[in-house]
Amino acid sequence: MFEFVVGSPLNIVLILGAVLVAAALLIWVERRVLGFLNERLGPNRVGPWGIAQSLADVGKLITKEDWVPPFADKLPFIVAPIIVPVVMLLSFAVIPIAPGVGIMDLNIGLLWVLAMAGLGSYSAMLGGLASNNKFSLLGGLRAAGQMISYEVFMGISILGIVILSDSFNLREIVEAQHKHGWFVFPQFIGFIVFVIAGLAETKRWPFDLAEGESEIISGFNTEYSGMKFGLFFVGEYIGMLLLSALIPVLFFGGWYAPFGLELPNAIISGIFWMCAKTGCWIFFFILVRAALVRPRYDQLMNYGWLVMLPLSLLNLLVTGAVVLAQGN
Amino acid sequence: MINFLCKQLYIIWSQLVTLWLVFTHIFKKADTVEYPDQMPYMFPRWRGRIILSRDPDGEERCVACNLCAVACPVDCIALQKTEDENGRWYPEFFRINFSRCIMCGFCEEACPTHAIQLTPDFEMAEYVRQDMVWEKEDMLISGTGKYHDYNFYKIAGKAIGGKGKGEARNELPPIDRRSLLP
Amino acid sequence: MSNLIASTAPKARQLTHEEIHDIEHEKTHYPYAQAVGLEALKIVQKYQGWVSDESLLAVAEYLKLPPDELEGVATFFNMIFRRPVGKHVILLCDSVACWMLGCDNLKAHISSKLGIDYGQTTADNQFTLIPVPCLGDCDKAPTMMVGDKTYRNLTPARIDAILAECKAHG
Amino acid sequence: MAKITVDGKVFEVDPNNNLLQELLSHKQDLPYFCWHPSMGSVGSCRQCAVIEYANDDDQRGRQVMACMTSPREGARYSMDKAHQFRAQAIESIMTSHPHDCPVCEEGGECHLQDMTVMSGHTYRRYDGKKSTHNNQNLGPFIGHEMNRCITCYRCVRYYKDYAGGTDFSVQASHNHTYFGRFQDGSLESEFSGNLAEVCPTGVFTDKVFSKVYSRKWDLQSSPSVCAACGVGCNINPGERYGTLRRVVNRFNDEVNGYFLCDKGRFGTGYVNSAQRISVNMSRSAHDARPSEITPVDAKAKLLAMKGNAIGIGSPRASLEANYALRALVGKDNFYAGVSDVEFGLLNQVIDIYQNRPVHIASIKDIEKCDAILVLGEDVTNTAARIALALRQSVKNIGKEMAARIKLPMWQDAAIRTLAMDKKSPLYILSSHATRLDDIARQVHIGSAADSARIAFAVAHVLDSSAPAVTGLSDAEMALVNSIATDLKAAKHPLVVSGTSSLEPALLNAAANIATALGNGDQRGNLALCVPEANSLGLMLLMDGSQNSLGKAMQSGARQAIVLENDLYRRAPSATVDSFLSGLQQLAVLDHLQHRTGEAANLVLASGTFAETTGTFVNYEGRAQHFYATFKPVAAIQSSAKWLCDSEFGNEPRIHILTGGAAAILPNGYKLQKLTPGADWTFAGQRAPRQHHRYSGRTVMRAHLNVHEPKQEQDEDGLMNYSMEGVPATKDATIFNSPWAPGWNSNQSLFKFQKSAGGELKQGSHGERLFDENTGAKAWYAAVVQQAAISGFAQFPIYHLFGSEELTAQSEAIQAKATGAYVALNPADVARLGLGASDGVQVQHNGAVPYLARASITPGTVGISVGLHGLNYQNMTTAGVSLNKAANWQNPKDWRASNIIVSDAGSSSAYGRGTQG
Repeated sequence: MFEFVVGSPLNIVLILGAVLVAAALLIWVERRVLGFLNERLGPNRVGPWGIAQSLADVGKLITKEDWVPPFADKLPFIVAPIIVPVVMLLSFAVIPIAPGVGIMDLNIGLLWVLAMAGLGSYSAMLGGLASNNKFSLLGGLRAAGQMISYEVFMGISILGIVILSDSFNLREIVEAQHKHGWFVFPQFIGFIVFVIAGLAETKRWPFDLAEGESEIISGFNTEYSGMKFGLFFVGEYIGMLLLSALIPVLFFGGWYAPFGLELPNAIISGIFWMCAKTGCWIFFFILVRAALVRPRYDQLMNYGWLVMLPLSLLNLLVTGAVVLAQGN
Repeated sequence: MINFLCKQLYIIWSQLVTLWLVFTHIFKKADTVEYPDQMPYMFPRWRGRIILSRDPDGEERCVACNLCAVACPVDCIALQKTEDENGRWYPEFFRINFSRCIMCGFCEEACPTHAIQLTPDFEMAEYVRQDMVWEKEDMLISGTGKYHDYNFYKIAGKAIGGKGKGEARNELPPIDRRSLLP
Repeated sequence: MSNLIASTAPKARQLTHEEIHDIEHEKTHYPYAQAVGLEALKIVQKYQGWVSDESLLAVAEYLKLPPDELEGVATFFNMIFRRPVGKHVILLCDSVACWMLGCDNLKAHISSKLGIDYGQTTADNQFTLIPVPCLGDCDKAPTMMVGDKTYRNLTPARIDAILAECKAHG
Repeated sequence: MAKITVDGKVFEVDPNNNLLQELLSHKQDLPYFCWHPSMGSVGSCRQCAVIEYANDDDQRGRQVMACMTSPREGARYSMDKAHQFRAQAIESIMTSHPHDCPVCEEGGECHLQDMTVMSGHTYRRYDGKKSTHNNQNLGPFIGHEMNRCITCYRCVRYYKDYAGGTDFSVQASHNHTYFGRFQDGSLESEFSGNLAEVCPTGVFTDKVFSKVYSRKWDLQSSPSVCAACGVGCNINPGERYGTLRRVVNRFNDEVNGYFLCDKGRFGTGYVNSAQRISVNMSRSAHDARPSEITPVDAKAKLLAMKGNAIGIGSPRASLEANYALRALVGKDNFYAGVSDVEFGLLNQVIDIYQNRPVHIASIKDIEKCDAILVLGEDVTNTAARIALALRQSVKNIGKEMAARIKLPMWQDAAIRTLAMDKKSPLYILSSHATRLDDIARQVHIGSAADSARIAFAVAHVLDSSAPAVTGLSDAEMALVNSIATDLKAAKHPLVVSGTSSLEPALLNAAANIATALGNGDQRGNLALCVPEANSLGLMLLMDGSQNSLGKAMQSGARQAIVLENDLYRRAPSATVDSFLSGLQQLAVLDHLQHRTGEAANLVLASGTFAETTGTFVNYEGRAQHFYATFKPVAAIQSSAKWLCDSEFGNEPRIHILTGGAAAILPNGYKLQKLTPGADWTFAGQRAPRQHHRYSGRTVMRAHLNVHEPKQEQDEDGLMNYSMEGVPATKDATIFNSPWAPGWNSNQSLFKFQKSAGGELKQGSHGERLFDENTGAKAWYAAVVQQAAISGFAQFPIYHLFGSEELTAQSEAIQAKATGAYVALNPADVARLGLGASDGVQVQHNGAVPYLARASITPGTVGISVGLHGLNYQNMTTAGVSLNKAANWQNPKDWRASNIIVSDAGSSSAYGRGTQG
């Protein structure tokens, strides 16, 4: 029971715990890294290097008044912030971390991730609508439009991998890369589309139009405060973590070490490399946040439907054609 | 079409350059200081907390002329003129509502006697807003502030205690209109 | 019109018979009391040497003029003395012609001899030295006036003689 | 009209006027100091220099002073070309100006500051020694700071030449020039306060204001009307931090013009007095302990008296307050709160104004008059602004002489020299020497009854159909004839009388003379002084009812509401005592505590003129509206609001009450014209009371609570208690503090006048309620009632400072006032055996000090009115017996030095005349 077997309680507890801790820590990491990128220091007052900043934040959020605006729709208003961390955590169930480390070995793992991510858009949508506030409504609409649009290309962009690995199972995709090499090379276009669509899907900078604080205050979560706001916040960071973990799994060989830098123990080596690769992507996303500017909403949509969609379709077409040609 | 593609490529290139440039900043030293562990040097002309100074003789410099009050864009200065038995003007009360003050320094600019001065002290947060209302007693310092030598009444023609007519700078003694001299 | 009860201000003195006589004589020349004011002040000065507050108030009362108005006249004209003067008033010309011909030296001479500056009176109340802008005798500059007499082409030696003469006669 | 070109612009100007005034009329910014619209030109300051070109070819031109130049038809002038000269002129003026603007009361409204900036002298190059002067103590009203003087001579021209003061002059010459008195001492003129406004810089400043000084822009002000006498001068009170700080003149062409008297200017200290009733008190019985009650309870208690109470109105309360009281108690229960004698006299004034073919003279009219008869009224003390106007009217002879030799009217110095001491005829019939005697052609001292008989005789001489008088002496007949001759010869003859001598026959005689002076369409000018700000308004509200105060006291009422009135000043003390003790419930509404208030069960704090909005009717029947300057503490409300029944709505606005009064008053519809309408706005906004530079808004109350309250609301409309809105320059009726860009001083007024010195663009404020009677001449019978006298025959003596109830409570006025006294002829003093420091026991009254005055007829006694220590109402018409007081010590408030009379020292003042 307490062995490293996919789906064992030990796995479940450890992964769940690690993800939550990582998400909380991410809040501090992001602010700190952003600080360095901006030639600032970032939060450094709570604990050594400010590492307990997230704890302080949580403490603050929990002790805040749990306020529901009198004009809001109560039920959806309360449900909305719960959705996003839950579905993001559920997505994590299928992420393969190392051989034998993982919660579920689902044969349609990739579809599961996409399905959960699709559900995540309800969170922003409901939150925005239930708030009964113009800014929230705009934010909610933007979130819905953006997430549903980019879901399409996200799905199409990774179909090339499915073709190449001949499986929806994420473990099998990793194994396939071990065999054929990282999919980032054959699937470069798919990789680019996936990263961009992933950013839009998680509503991260520069695609944070749903919040767009310079125009619509805080978008869908304008009316939220206290721990309800905290849930949105945590959900977003779990989403970022998920994306950062998914990219190595799909394109960078998962837990397998690059350049033969295998550690002695397969599990430790797997966990280490998975974490390292995920960390790199997290850093990349933070860098993007620090560096790039937010596009207009129409630009975002134009870009999605006029560039990303053809690009991903082209990628699928070419991959399919090549695989067919090779197979024959 | 080629142009378009070139342009698109250039845009992508520029985004990557941006990313790179921002990334390089991670290795640079932080510009910020760790206030309050590390107190920054405040320049003497910093526009911080407002004080009322005294002239070199130790008397209140403020003559209650009301110019600071009228110059104040947020109307946060109020005072009332009164005078001592020798005709010297001074404020009966002088009040600044620092919760309204925007530290613009217009009052200092307007002050004809160098009485009101802004100082480098910027640490004036309070838990209770009422505590941001400062009276003359709170603002009056015992020194001359930034301007050490200026003494308005030594220049102004008005007689006050200790300085009669004709005793100000560049003044002739008072004219005797019944004098024998033409 | 006046305050019924006077404060510490000076009180009018009684005019002498000579003064009243002369003023009455002047009154016949002018239609208004106002116009007699200056003449009356000159008369008082003639007899008293100068116009004290008491004298001025006396004239005001006699002519039924406000003292303020008389004071305006008395202080306007430089030759009405509102301060006590010595027996001999030396009016030393200091305008252009006299200045070019060295009235400054003469002034220094008088000052050192009598020990008085402009506007001052000797301790024995004999002399008062006053500058005057012009005596109208520029061709015979430098000039001065002592009492009613004008002295021309002055030199320090001549001044000594004049002062001695005044002292002897006064 | 002449066409001139100034810097290429063509102006139509009046060639009879001077160029400066005409350019100012066209709103050009030409600097000046010495010129004043009321005082003409003397050309001494060299500030209004312009270039005049001889013809179209002239390129150089010559420099002239605009104020001393008559514009020529078609001439070419340049203001710009003389700019450098003006800058140099002001630079030389400024060489010795002390560096003390921050501690100068004039700073911020200083004509010198404005002109210095306008002339372009912005940097002091002179660094030589400055000459200095010692100051004088000029008394409690005016401060003196001679260093600031720029020798424009306006002060001395105003004080001596305009206001007729004698204790002030220009002394010495060149840079020794000094403007002041012979010795330190209080200025004697009753109009000295105007020096502060006339002086273009800070030499003469308002000493009373200086104690509680605020800059002009910090004063919240509103257009108001002086409440201190019946003349109704327009004033502009200024408030800061909840206290009234000062009063300045508000220009009204028809009434006060540019000048106020010192009582009006300095007499408003009572508004801030510590004796103000600032809480509402109630008690169950007269001798019970009073307790403070809320405004709501107070009003409820007051209104509960409706139906049972009589109301006693007030001549110093607004028309609206009196009307509200009348509406509350009903017409039949509404009594006039004036003495019974005054009641008759005021009714008589109204009768004369309504039924006699006379022209009621405004002050502007009075200044135009060229022959005047003053009948038994000591105008300097009862209606001071009229005295100042009379001083102008006697100068009209000079203007006539000037017109004959075609000398322009603005040539002030020249006209004065031309006229020398010639004066238009002014006759005074009075019971004692007055302050106008120095300009009078002849003064007749006699009892009011004597004066009335002489006046009836004058009327008869002027028009033989008027009733004759017999038994006049030859001397009196000679006087009668010379008065009649001068009045008849005059173009604008005027009779001034009033109620103050308490002699009904005098009013009749004045009416007869004015009627007799009528000739065809032209009617004789008549001005009848009334005692208080709203005396006529109150009497008009009586609407013919004969409800005098005496009737009220005999009415047997058990409840009474007394509006702004101390009954002890209106009726004998004993009568008032018995009336008050017969009351079960007495409500008193007033500003200051007094004897009547002390007897009240219910005392309501009512707002003064500075805190309320309303209407006064002045001596000429001119209704004038005044606006509250500031909002008092919550417990104080205007009397009108206290007395408002719910029939005027829950939150009654003042115009509703004005409308009610309008329905009663003759020509009442005119009251509606006094304001542009209660809901008037300009560009959607009301007019602001505060200057656009008003400072300290966010901190004035911050020491009490840092959270700023909502701006005070004025439910009466028209004006805001804030800076919001369009400055009140769009409508004369809400015109408060004049200001124009570059013109911060009161000299900016010309920007709001049709022509410089003339009427305001929006016209004159105030509506005259009496139509000019065009009926046939009618006469009052020449009957003079004379009661048998035992002892001394008394006559009232009034004091500008002290006789009026409210102003007497002002600190500044008290410094110039004195306690009660009697005035006696020196012979009577000797007869009574009075020593220098003895007192006189007055019958029906207490003991008081005495004053020996040569002008008083032996056997008569002048008794001070209104001064503390005597109640004139206690006197009877049957004469008064006087005795030496036992164990006498002069009271502390006896300050004989404050009494300025014109007969001191003169051995005999009978028929004293000055050379004409």
